[in-house]
Amino acid sequence: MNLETKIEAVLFWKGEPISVKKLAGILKVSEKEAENGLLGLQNSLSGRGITIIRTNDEVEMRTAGEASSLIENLTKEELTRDLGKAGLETIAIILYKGEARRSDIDYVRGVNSSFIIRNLLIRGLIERTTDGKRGFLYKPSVEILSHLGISRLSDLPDFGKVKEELEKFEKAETAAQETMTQENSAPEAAE
Amino acid sequence: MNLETKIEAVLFWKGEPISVKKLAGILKVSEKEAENGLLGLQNSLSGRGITIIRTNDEVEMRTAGEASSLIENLTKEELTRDLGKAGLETIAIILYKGEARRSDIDYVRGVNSSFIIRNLLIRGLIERTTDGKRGFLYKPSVEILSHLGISRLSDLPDFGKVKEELEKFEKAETAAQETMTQENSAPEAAE
Amino acid sequence: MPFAIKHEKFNGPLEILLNLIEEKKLFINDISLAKVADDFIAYVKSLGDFPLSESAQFILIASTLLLIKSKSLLPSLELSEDEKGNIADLERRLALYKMYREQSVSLKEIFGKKILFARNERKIQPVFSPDESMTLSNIAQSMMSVINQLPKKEFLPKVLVDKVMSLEEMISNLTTRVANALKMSFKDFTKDKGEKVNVIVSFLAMLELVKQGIINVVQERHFDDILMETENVGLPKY
Repeated sequence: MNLETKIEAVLFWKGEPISVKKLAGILKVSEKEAENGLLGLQNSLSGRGITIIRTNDEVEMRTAGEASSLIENLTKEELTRDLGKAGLETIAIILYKGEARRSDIDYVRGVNSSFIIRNLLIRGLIERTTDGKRGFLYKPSVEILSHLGISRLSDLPDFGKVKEELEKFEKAETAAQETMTQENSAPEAAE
Repeated sequence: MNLETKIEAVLFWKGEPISVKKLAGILKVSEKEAENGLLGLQNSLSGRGITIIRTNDEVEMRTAGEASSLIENLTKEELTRDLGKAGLETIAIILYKGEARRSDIDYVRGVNSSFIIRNLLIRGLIERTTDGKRGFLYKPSVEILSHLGISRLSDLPDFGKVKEELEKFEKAETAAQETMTQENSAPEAAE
Repeated sequence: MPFAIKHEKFNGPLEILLNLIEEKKLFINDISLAKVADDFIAYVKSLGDFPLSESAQFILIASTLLLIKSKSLLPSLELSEDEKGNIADLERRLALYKMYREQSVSLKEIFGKKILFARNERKIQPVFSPDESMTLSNIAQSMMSVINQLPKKEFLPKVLVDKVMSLEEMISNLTTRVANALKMSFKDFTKDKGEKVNVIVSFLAMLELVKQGIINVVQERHFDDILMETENVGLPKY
């Protein structure tokens, strides 16, 4: 049984998101090998009834997008369809940045986002990890990708274009901060 | 999407045996066509990590036989891994509340708890009962109480104080909700 | 979720500013910001009561708009590097917010339309297997930490209050500077003298208005307004 097939078996059995690190551990291979196996499996599954969703660190097996209306008719689950404006904006920031702190989200939106973040966490649309002492980092979950009908972040609408613009913004911000620092280091000159 | 792929999606999603008759009904095809689709799918899956098992008139998707030792390890891993902070928090809430819905737990923890609840169920630390139409109620298992050496929930440390705090939080939430409703009922005034 | 509902209805300062600019079909720059400054401040004034922590954000942005407007009325007015930095930062934030807002509309279009479903729960046979952490004292400790992390009433962060207070000084300062610059350049207003003077006089009144808003925020800060997450208060970086 090759690695790709083993991954397929594990993901099917598991039925929930699993980190690539853990997957590698279970299969006793390196993370790099697991990544390659996943890529292979993703290829093999194209055009099939099941697919794989990947966030930056997790992976889960799901029904294919083409089957969505078929399964929707079978499921009795209540589906969330409404995110609201604040939720959509917050999700957009977390998705396109890949991960974000609350301060990043507040900065972009200009309002306190703590409650909308809490709401998205509870709904499982985002996840949080602690990152040293600086508080939480918020990340997209498998669930949000599945609700958008995409298998990976790079399938987001205008992904490349937005990423490019974000880089430009970051550069401009860094440049502005540097100007400030220079001024502060030579206060006499500024007076 | 062809019939074979549709069958694959349905069997994957279902995760338990389904009769060919029912499958045909879901896919709006004859039983004969469903049989043919199943044969096709069985062929496509040969050599893969998942397979189709037939028993009498029922059919089910499972991990391939070759993966059995791998799955055995997974099962063991699931029963032995650390439950972590999420596990402790969730069991604590269920214990102190006596019984709780998933939404209660999510709300108090501020994150989605579905995966950790499933894990606690597998580990026999909690039990699930249905409660009318509103979904599941989670309760501490008998084993966990004896493991902790308590005969009544009120033997939990600071039981009264915790109850009070939890009630205070829930009340504050309800009050906030009422205020919100009043505010929302007159949105024109705010414009 | 109650608070989400609240924030759904609540339009933040950047959003309002962006709406004003887009209504006038303008690009984001100092010229367009000077044009919408009056409308923005009028809007803030019309709002009256809203969460204090949010009104501080409004005041911060209103103050930057006042700087932009001063400069556009009196080109001779010298701005400090800090002030120029604030203006550039506001323009950047608006552009960034605009981009995300547009993207959020694209997301809305696909959200929930084509869901990729998880498989149903696998049948389980529970095996009682607690881990080592499952002790009475750990559970009690965990419960306490959950309770400590529940959203609580929280005062307006001191840093933000300080920032708003220093704005009061900035506005007073700006009032003097504008009044002086007006005297200095009075002779330049050969054409439309009366009209221009009127514009500036009403601008001075607007400065006073924002100053009053600042004072209100500072005075009322002891009233807690909304429940906030206790996560170390992520201050927007201005």
